[in-house]
Amino acid sequence: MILTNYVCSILLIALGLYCVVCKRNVFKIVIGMGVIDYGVNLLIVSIGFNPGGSAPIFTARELSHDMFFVDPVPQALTLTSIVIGACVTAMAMAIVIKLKQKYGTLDTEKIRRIHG
Amino acid sequence: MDILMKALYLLIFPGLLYCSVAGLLLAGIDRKVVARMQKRIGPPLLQPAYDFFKLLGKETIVPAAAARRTFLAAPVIGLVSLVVTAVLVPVFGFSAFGGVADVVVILYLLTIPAVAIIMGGAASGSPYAGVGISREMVTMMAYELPLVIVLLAVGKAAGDGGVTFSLSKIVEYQQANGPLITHWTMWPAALAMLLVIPAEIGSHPFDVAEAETEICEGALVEYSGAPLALFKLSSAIKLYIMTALFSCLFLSGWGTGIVAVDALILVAVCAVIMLICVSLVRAVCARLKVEILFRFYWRVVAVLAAISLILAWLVG
Amino acid sequence: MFKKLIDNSTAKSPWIYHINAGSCNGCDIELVAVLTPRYDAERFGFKLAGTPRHADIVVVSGPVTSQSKERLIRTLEQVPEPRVIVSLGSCPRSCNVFKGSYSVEGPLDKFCHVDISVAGCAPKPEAIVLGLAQAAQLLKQKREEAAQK
Amino acid sequence: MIQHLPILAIMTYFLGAFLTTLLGHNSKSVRWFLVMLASVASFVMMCLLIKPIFLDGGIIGYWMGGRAPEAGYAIGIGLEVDALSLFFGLLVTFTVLLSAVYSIKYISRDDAQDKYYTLFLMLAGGVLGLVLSGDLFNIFIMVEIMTFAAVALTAYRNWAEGSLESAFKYLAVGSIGSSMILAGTIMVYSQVHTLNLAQISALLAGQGLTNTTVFAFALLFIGFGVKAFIVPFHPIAADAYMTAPASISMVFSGMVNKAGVYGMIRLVYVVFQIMDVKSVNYLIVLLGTITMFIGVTSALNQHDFKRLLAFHSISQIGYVITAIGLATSLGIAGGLYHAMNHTLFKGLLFLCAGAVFYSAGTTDLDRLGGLAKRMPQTAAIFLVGAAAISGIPPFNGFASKWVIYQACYEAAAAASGFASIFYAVVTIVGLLVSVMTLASFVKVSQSVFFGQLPDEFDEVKEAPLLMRIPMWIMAACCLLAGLLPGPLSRFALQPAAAATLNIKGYIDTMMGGGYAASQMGDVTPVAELDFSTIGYWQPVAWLVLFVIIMAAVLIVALGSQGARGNKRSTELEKVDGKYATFFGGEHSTYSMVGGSDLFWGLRYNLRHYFGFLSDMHSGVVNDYALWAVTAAAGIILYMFLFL
Repeated sequence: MILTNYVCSILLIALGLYCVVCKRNVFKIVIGMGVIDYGVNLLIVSIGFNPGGSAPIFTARELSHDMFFVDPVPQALTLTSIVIGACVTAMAMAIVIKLKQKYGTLDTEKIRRIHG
Repeated sequence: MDILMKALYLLIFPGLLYCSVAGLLLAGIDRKVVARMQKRIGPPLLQPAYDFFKLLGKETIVPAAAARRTFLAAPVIGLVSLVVTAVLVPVFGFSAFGGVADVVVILYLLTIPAVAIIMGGAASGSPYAGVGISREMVTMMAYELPLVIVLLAVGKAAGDGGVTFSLSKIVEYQQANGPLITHWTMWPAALAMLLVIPAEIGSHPFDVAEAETEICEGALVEYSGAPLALFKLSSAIKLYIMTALFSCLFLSGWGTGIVAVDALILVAVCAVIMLICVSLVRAVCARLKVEILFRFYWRVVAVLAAISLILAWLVG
Repeated sequence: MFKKLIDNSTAKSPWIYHINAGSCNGCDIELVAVLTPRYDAERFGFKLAGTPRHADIVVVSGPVTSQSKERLIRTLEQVPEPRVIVSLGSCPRSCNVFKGSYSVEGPLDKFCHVDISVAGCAPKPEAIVLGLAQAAQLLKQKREEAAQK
Repeated sequence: MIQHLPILAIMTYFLGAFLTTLLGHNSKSVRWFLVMLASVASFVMMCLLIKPIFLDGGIIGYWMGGRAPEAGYAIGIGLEVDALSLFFGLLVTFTVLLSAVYSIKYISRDDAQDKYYTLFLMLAGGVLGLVLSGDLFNIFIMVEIMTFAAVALTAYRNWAEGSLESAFKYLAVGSIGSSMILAGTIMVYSQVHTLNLAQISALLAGQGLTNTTVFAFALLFIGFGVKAFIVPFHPIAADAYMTAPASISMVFSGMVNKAGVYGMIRLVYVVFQIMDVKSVNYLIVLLGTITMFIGVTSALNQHDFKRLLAFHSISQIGYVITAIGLATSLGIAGGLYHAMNHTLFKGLLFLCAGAVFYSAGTTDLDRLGGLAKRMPQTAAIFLVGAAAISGIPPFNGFASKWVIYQACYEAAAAASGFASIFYAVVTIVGLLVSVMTLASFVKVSQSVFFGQLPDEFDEVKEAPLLMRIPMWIMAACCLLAGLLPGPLSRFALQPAAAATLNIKGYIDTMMGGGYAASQMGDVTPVAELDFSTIGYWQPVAWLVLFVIIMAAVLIVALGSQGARGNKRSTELEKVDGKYATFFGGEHSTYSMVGGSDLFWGLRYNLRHYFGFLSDMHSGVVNDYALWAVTAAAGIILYMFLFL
């Protein structure tokens, strides 16, 4: 079951990379970047997952030694990473809007005034 | 006292005075010998010295389009760096700065005179100088690669298993084991070095940068008077330094122990090396084109040097 | 002593810049002949310079044509002091056979002071060597005169 | 008090960024005051750390909120400052300070300045946080903040040609790198269940290499490689450095790519301690060598001042990476020394480019020329920078390059068989790259500062004083760092190199005494760097030489006459006769060898190679991403095959 998660996350990352490498539309590249992020996030959550564990929401008083829950650290990491990913996507979108205004196109083959 | 000694080294021996005299003498010999090879009588031996002093007495014109300070400072910087190099190159057993001369330092110092010419030329604002700079730079990149490999090969051969960057260690090794030229592995490197020398000093088949018949002396086109004299002196000193470097890398390891005698012998040795690699080549060759020059150095000379480097590794 | 050294060197190392102001090339060939093994002017220290900035002696051949006049004057000005101007052959002296041509503005001494004039059409190499040797002495003289002032 | 300084230094930047947005919207002076206050305060704080860390050899560990490790597990977020971190921290704060001073004038013509300064301080805080952090995930966050701010700053002048597209490329490829770092982080976490660098280091050393560890290492290595812009992740850097404002380009090459370098050092030496594996050495040295060679040859091909500098930045980082990959104390010290020098001289050169842009409005080498007459100080400063980067003695570039060659060749001598030939070739490439660097700076000086002055730049004025002050400071630092390698190595480089190699103290400081001892092997001794063998480090000789030079310059200057060079070029046209440029007798007119045409002989012979380079930097973001992904795949494959 957890293996499915890993496979999915790898697939997502691969899909995202494919998107960034092969798609000529700037917009799709931004989506690809997002997909890579989600793949990594899925990976993080999966790594923190313990089969059969409960959600790690306790107060210090409730905590005892026989409790079994999933690792809370990766979840916290995922949250942070999602926030960062959202910021990056927002930034990318802002740049894409400006690109469209300035170049009049979203085609990467045409957005290459700097080269050589 | 220390300061006095250092000043003495820099100004008299083996610095400014000695290397100027040696360089001018070598240049004179070169001109005389080439003339004799062409069945001419040739100029007097002291002709380069006459040229130098005459230029000192001429008017110095700074063109209005030139960047004045750079234009005037360039020859001085070139000369000073050469004098420092001359001090660092050992005279057989004797080296002025306590035997810490280093090959890489010399390599870098040797680029400064070329850079000084280039900077001076660039500052003069002449289009001829622009072409000259371009050629000078390409020439420099051409000969620098083989020179680097030669120095490393020698460093390996003289490193006693390891590698040394120190010229004095190289000399010591030769004192113990005989001159490096007697090791067959170093022959290609020696040949490569002999071919590097004429390009480094910009003598005839490789003087694309100063082609006086095509681009009016290239980077030196606007120079006159004292700055030009300094450039001419620099090129004479370079002649001495390059040949002395060759003798230090491949022919040292002996000497009388008396510094004055050694210095004289060194000049003689330099003259012989110069006759082989500069005068002879100069008398019989026509000027190369710059792209051919570049190809020659990277394809032929660099390969020669690399063969030596690999041999040194395999044998040593 | 230093001054004397420079003065003496001045006479021994004259560098030539050659301007062709419309010559028929006869004199130019003779000038080059001077540098060949037979006459070998280099034994006196003569050398052909590539730019007027390096020159001590300017050798002008040819009757000054209207095309070359301006360029000639400009180049002559660019030679640093002390300098000597030598006219080579009959043309810069008198315009020779070209006199009266619509395109000839010479002779040379209309535009500058000529120090030495070597005559002949074309002058013999021996004559050129003599003229140049005199020019070299003149250089030294000019330097000394300038120093006295 | 002293252990609070690192976090305070970071927070000062972030607080400054926040306050600049809040208060600096309308008032210029408030904005400047805040920015200067933040950069000076951080710099001072870093300087205060010099004594306890560099001189006394201490390490400062700091747990946020006082959450010290419990039961042998680090549960809090830690900051840890050892000599290595401090070394980079000093570079960062110094660069930020100078860049802030420079920005005041340089950015004064743009709008939205409060955003500029906000992002600027965020960038600074991100990089400083990265180098001082002791927590792997925190490093990722700081990398993201840094990338975010850097991308935004690249696009800051969105009216400038290409700034938007280069920002987008930077973001696209950079985010691949960031994702790799994140993935690597979490893989490390899956192995050791902690994010604290010190603890990871101790636990991984105990565990040995597993497949997951190797994969994690490869991912993190690639991630930091992207951040350090090694080849083939470099085209984004070239674009970003070129189009960002010069004050930001300086920050990029001064600290953003240093952050990547720092990450690599931390990673390979401290976290994974993998440098005794020969195949990793070879990989890093190979990557470094390729980086320096491709960087410099691409630079030869350029005709834009800042793009050329950008490629040199890449090339110099190649030196640093190479030196670090050698895994000897000499190599590390040389690499750090060169990293520092690179910050100094490349920052200087970018500032010069900025000054040229500020005054002349362009950085196109084919259009510029003769500016030395209008901007003599900038030209002089540029010459210092060019000499330093080309490794001309006595400037700093020479000293550090010398150490690197020495390290390379010693490694060659120590190795045997193929490896020794490999290191020898690396040395040769290094020396050759140095010459090519010199060549391309000759090109710049010929086509920007010397040569003929085109009419359109007649009215150009010298850069304002506020821009020249940081330039002069950096120029002075270039000279000082070159003349005083002894004290520098004793007080900064050796402690940093020692900190890199001796990680017991690093672990114990964070995890409590004796924690490392259970896991770690012996301490690696750091050899004393001996600069005396360089041969020219003789102060007395230099003094004498200096006197001689001064005398000679005086003599030459007194003996010369000539027209003063400060005429307008239209007047120069009128200068005729004696002081005109010799033009074969013609009236002199404007005629120059174009900057991109200056190395014809070289370019002709290597035309196929240069063609390949042109194709490589195609400008299409897909291609750049493809380069990155391919290289990443290659590196991962290499790691699995040879580790």
